[in-house]
Amino acid sequence: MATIDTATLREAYWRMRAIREFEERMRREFEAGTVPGFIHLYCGQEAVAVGACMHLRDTDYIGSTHRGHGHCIAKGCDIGDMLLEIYCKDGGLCNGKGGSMHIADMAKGMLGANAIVGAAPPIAVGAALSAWSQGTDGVALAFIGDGASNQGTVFEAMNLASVLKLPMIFMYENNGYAEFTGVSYHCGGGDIAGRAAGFGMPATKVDGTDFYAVYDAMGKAVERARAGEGPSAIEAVAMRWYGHFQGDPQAYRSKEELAQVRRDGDPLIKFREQVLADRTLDADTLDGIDAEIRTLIDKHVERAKAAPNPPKEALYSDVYVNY
Amino acid sequence: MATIDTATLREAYWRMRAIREFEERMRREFEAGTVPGFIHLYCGQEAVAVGACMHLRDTDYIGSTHRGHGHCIAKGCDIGDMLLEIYCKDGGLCNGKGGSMHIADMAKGMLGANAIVGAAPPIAVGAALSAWSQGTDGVALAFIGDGASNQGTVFEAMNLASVLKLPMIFMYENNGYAEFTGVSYHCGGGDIAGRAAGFGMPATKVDGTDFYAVYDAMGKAVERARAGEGPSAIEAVAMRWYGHFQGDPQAYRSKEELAQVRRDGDPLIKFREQVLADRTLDADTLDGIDAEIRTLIDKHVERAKAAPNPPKEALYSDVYVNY
Amino acid sequence: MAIKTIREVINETLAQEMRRDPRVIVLGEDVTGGRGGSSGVDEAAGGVFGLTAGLAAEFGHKRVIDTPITESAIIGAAGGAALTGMRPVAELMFIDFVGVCLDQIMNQIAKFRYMFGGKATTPVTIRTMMGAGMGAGPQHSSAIYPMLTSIPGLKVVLPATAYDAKGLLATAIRDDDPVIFCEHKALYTESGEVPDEEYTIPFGEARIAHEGEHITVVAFSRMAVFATQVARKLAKEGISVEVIDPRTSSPLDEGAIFDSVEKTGRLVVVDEANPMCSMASEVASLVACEAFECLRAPIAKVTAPHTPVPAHLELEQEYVPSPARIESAIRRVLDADAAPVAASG
Amino acid sequence: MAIKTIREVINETLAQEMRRDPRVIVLGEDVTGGRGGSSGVDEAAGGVFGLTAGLAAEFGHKRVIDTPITESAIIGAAGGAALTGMRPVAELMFIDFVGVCLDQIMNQIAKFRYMFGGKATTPVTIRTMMGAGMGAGPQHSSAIYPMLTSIPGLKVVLPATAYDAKGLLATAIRDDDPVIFCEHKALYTESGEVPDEEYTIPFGEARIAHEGEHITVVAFSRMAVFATQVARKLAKEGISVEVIDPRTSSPLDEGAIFDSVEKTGRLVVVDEANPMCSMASEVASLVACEAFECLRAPIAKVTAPHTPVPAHLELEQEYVPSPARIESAIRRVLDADAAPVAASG
Ligand SMILES: Cc1ncc(C[n+]2csc(CCOP(=O)(O)OP(=O)(O)O)c2C)c(N)n1
Ligand SMILES: Cc1ncc(C[n+]2csc(CCOP(=O)(O)OP(=O)(O)O)c2C)c(N)n1
Ligand SMILES: [Mg+2]
Ligand SMILES: [Mg+2]
Repeated sequence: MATIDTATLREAYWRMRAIREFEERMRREFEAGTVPGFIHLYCGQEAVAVGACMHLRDTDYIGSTHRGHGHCIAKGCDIGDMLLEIYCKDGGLCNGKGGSMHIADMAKGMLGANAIVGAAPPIAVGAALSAWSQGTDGVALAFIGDGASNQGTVFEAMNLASVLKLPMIFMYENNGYAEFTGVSYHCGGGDIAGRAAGFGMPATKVDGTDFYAVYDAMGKAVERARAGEGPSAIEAVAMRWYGHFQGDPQAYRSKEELAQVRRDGDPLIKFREQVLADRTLDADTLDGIDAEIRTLIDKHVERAKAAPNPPKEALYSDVYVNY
Repeated sequence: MATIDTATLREAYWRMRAIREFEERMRREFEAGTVPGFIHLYCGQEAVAVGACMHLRDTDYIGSTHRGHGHCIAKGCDIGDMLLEIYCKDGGLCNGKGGSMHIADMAKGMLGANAIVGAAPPIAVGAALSAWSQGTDGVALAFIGDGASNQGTVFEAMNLASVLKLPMIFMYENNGYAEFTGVSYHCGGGDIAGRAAGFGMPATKVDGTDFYAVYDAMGKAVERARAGEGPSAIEAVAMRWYGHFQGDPQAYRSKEELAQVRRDGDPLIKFREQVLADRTLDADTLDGIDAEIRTLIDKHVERAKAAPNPPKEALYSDVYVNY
Repeated sequence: MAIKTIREVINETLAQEMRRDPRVIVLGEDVTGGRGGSSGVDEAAGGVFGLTAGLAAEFGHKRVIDTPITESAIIGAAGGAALTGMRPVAELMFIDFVGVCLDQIMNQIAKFRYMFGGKATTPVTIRTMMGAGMGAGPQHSSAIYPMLTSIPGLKVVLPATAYDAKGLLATAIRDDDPVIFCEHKALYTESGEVPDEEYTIPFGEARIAHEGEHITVVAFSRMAVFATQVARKLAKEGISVEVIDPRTSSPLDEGAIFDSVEKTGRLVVVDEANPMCSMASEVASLVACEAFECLRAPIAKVTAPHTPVPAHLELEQEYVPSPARIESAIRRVLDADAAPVAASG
Repeated sequence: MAIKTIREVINETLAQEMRRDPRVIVLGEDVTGGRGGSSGVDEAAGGVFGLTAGLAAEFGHKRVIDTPITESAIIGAAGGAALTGMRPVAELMFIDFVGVCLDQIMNQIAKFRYMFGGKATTPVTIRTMMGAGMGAGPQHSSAIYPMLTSIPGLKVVLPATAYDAKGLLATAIRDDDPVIFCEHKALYTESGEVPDEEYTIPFGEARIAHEGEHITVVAFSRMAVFATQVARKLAKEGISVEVIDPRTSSPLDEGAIFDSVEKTGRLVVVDEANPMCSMASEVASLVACEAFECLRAPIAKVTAPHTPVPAHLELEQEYVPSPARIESAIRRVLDADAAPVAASG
C-alpha cells in the first residue's frame, strides 16, 4: 500500500466528515419535513466516494446515482449550492429544477446524479471517450449500485469501454441492498466484481468502509486508465446505514444487522483510528474539521431554507438553448 | 460422450441437410430476385441449431434471431409453411405478415425469429419462467449471436434466469462476425462463454460445426435444466459461410478465410464422415435423405411461389384479438 | 358498498384475479420485497407503494416473483410467459422507466399477434405508475402514456376512480392482448364505493363523469378528476359542463366524444402529458376531422408545457394542468362564438 | 450546381462538418465496418447503407468509432461526450431500435439541459433511418418519429430533399441541443441541386414545397414528396394545392401552417406514422385550436393505419399513405363545404 501524504489524508477526512454531517442533517431535516421530494442517504459509504474521488481532477468526470450526495461532495461540488438544489432553490446547482436526484456540476466534473438506475455508466463512458478521442489523460468513473449492476445498460457500458480501451473506472458500490432486496438474491452468481472478467477487465473487491483500501484500488485503476491501458472495475462493499430512501421502515433488515453495521461499518471511525495510530493526523486536526463542518453545514442549511424559490418562468426556460 | 441412437442421428442429418438445402435454395432464389425483403442465411451453422434442438420437445421453447431459418427447421417447423412465410404468402406461418425475420410457430415451441438484436433472450426466459412457475419439466433456449452477446437485454436475461434458477439454456452462436465487424473487435474480453461465469452459470465452448459436440453439451444443459438446477450457457463456434445478409460483398473477410471456412467448416461433411466411420448410418441412407430433401424443397418452393397473396384486408387484422 | 381507495382496489383485484385464474402471475421489483434480506421477513414491502401487499403470502414465490432491476427482462419475460400460457401482470415501477424496456413493449409484445399472423396471443398486463405531484423530479414524474397510445397492438388504460380501477384492471388481466395499466400516483388515495365482488368494465367505453349541455371536456386520468371538480363548480353558475373520461386512450371511445360534442358544440381536451403528439391533440384532431360540423367554437387544449417536470414543488404545480386552467379554457371556449368564414366554394 | 442524392449529401456534410470542427465525431455500428475482420480492409462498409463511407480514412478511428451492438451505450456515450466538449453524431441504424435506447434519449440527453438548470449543453446528433417501402417487416419499417417529437428538449428533423438534407444536417451538428435526424430509407436516392459549399437551414422554418391557393397540405418527410407530386398533378386540373413541408416536427413552424390555412381555409395533414398521437393529429389539432376561424371545411388526416408494418410488399404499400389517398383526401376536403352550425350563444 502506497503511503498517503498528510494533505491528502486531511482533505479525505474533511470530505468524508462533510458527507456524514451533510447526510445526517438531511435525515433530520427530512424527518422534520423541511426537505421536498425524497432523498437517499449515503451514510456508511463515505469512504467509497472519497477514496475514489481523491484521485480525480476537476477535468476528470464521474457519473452518479440516485444516492448521489456523497459523490457530489467527494468530487468537490460546493456544499452550499448542493443544499440550495436539494431545497430546490434558485441558484442551486440545477436552479431548483433537478433536486436531490439530479445534482450536477460540469465545472467539477460531476455529470449528474441520476434517477434512472443504470443510466449513468454509458454517460460516464462518453466522458472517457471524449478524453480518449482527444488524447488527453482524463479519466471517467461511474458509481454503480449492487442493484444497478444487473441493468443491461451497465453491461453495455463495460463492454464498450473494454472494446475501445477507454480510461474508465466502474466503481460498484455493494451496500447490500437494492431497495428492499438483498444482493444475495438479486445478483446472479453473487459476485459483482467477478463480472468484469467477462469483459477482459481487471477487478478488485475491497472493503468499502476502509478508505485506504478504496484509495489504493482506485490508485491502480486510475494509473492504468491514464496510461491508456483501459478500464478497470472495483467492487467496494459498504452497507448502507439507513433505509433505501428516508422513511423506509427497513422490515427486510434484522436489528442485529443494523447494529453490526453501525458497530463495524463506520468508515469515519476506521479512518480516525488508522490516522491516529499512524500518527499521520492528530486528534486536534480531526476535531477541528468536525467542528468546521458542523458550522459550515449549519450555515448552508439555514441559507438554503431562506433562499428564494426559482421564478415561475423557470418552468419554461432551459428546455433548449433558446427556450 | 454418450452414444446416440440411429433414429436420432438419422433425424439430425435430415434436419441439417434440410437447412442446408433450404438456405442454398433461398440464396439462389434471392439472387434470382424471387424472394422479397432481405434474408440472412444459416449455412455453416447447421449443427448448432440441430445439435441443440434434437434435445427439445414441442413443449420446449426456443427464441431465435434475424438468422432464424435454421432454428425453425431444427425445431420442427413445417418447411412448406416456412417457405410460404418467406414468400409472404397467405397460409405462411405468419400469414405473410412476418416474413423471414419473424417466422414463429407456437405449436412447435418456436417463439419467433426476431429482427431486434438481443430481444429474444428475455422472451425465451419468459417461457422458462412459465415452466418453472407451473412446475412442468419444460425448458427454453435462446439462440444468441456473437454480436448480440453485447446487447444489454441479453445480460439481463442471463441474470434473471440465474436468480430464479430457471430451466434455460443460452446458446451463443459465435459465427465470427456481427454484420461486418469481427468478434475479436466487438466482444470485450473476447470470451463469450466466459461471461456466463459472472452469472454463476456453467458454460462450455464447443466446435459448432461438430454436431456431436453441440449435442453433447446441450444434453448436459437440458438435463440440468429439467432437473431444476438452473440455466447454462454454451458457446458454439461455427463461421457463417455467406455474408451478413444475402448480397453482402464481405469486403471484411479474406479469400483465405472464406476458403478455409468451406474446407474445414462444413458440419454436414463432418457429420457424414463421422457416421460412416462409426457405421451408425450408411451412405445409402444419407444419400436417400439428400434426395428426399431436394425433392421436398423443390416442391415447396414452387408451391410457395404459386401461392396466393394475403388479402388486402389482412393489413388491418390481428392487431388485437378483435381487430 | 364499502368505500375503498384506488390503492386498495388494485391490491384486491390482483388477489381476486390470481384466485380466479392460476395462470395469473405477478412479477417486478420488490413486488414482495425482502428477498435476500437479513430479517427473514418474507414480505418486507409488497411493492414500493404497497400495491402488491399480501400476494406472496397467499400465492407463493412462484406466482409473485421478485426480480432484479432489469426492466427489459421483466417485460420480455412477461411476454414469453404470456406466449406460453400464463397471464403475467408485470410491474414497471414508474412509467418513466419505459425508456429502458420500450423495445419489449413496442416491438415485441405489442407486435407478436400481428407479426405472427394472428397465431399468438400475448395476455400481458403492465401495471405502472405515472404523473406529477410528488416533487420526484424530471425522471420520476412524467405522464408519457401518449407515446404508448401510439403503439398498435397495445391497449392503454387510465383509471380515474376506484370503481373503474377495479373493473378495468380485471378486464386488463383477462384480456388476451397486451395492456398497459397506468396508475396515477396522485390518485392512489382517491376513494369511492366499490363492490367486493369481481366485475369487469369493457375497454373503449368512456365514463360520463359529469353530464352537461354547454361544453364538452374530455379529460384523462387525474385530469378527469380535476375537470369534474370544475364542472361541479361551474354548475353553480349555471354553466353546464359535460366531462368525459375515456378511461382507455387505446381503444378510444370516439362515439362518446362525438355524441357529446354534437350536443354541446364546444370542446376542451385536458391531458397531463406534454403537448406535442398528446392525447389532447389526438382528441382535438379527431373532432376537427370527423365532427367539424358540430363545432361552434375553436377547440382548446389544456396540457403540460413542452418541458420536463421540474423538481421544485411550485414549478411542478405550475406544470400540471390545474382546475383553474381548465376553468379558464372552458370560459374562453364558451366566450368564443366563432363566426366561421362563409364557405366560398 | 451538381445534382446529388440525399445519400451523397449526408456523406458530404458529415465530412465537411468533421473538417470544420475537430469536436465532431461519428459513432455507431459498422460506421466503418471491417474492424476485427480477416481481410485487413480498413473500411469494409462505411455504414450499412454507405452513408459514412470514407470518413474513417480521412479522420481516423478515434473520430469515426465502430461500436458493438449496444444502442444504449452508443447514445449514452454520445451524451457523455457531448457534456464534456465533443459534438458526437451517433448512428441509430433503424429508428425501430429506439426501443432499446429510449431512456438515454428521453430521460438523459433531452433532459440534461433542463434538469441541470441550464448549466449543460448536449450537442448530440442522432442520425437514424426510418420508413416503410423495403419489405423489411414489422421491426425495421416504422416511422415512429412522433413519439420522439413529444419529448421536450429533443429536436426532430425530417429532410425530404437533398438540398434540405445538407443544410439541416449541418444545423443539427452545430446545434447545441440534441437532435434526431430521421432519414427516410426510400428517399436516399432522391436527388436535386446541392451546392458544394457548406450552408445551414434553420430549424422550425417550413419549406413551401408547392404554392397554392385552394387547400393546404402539411406533409412530413417522404409524404412531402408524395404531396408535391399530387399538387403538380392537380394543378393541371386547376386545383391549386399548397404543400408545406415543415422539415422539423420539433420545433414546428406553426406560423407557416397558419399563414397557409388562413389563405386556403382548408387543411389535409399527411403522416407516414401510425395515426394515434401522430404529427397529423398534432397539426390538425393546432389548426382546430388556433386557426379555427379560418377553416371552411373539416380537416382531413392521411396516415398509416393503427397496425404494425406488414412484411408482404403489397400490404406494406397499402400501409403507406399513397399519392392516391392524398389526392382523394384533398378532393374530399374541397368538396366538403361545411356549413357550420350557427352559434347559439
Ligand atoms: C430503471 C429504474 N428501475 C428502477 C428504479 C427504482 N429504484 C430506484 S433506486 C433502486 C435500487 C437501486 O439499488 P442499488 O443499485 O443497489 O443502489 P442503492 O440504492 O443501494 O444505492 C430502484 C430499484 C429506477 N429508479 N430506475
Ligand atoms: C437492436 C438492433 N441493433 C442493430 C441491429 C442491426 N443488426 C441486425 S443483425 C446485426 C448483427 C448481429 O450479429 P450477430 O448477433 O453476431 O448475429 P449473426 O448475424 O452473426 O447471426 C445487426 C447489427 C438490429 N437488428 N437490432
Ligand atoms: Mg445497493
Ligand atoms: Mg455473428
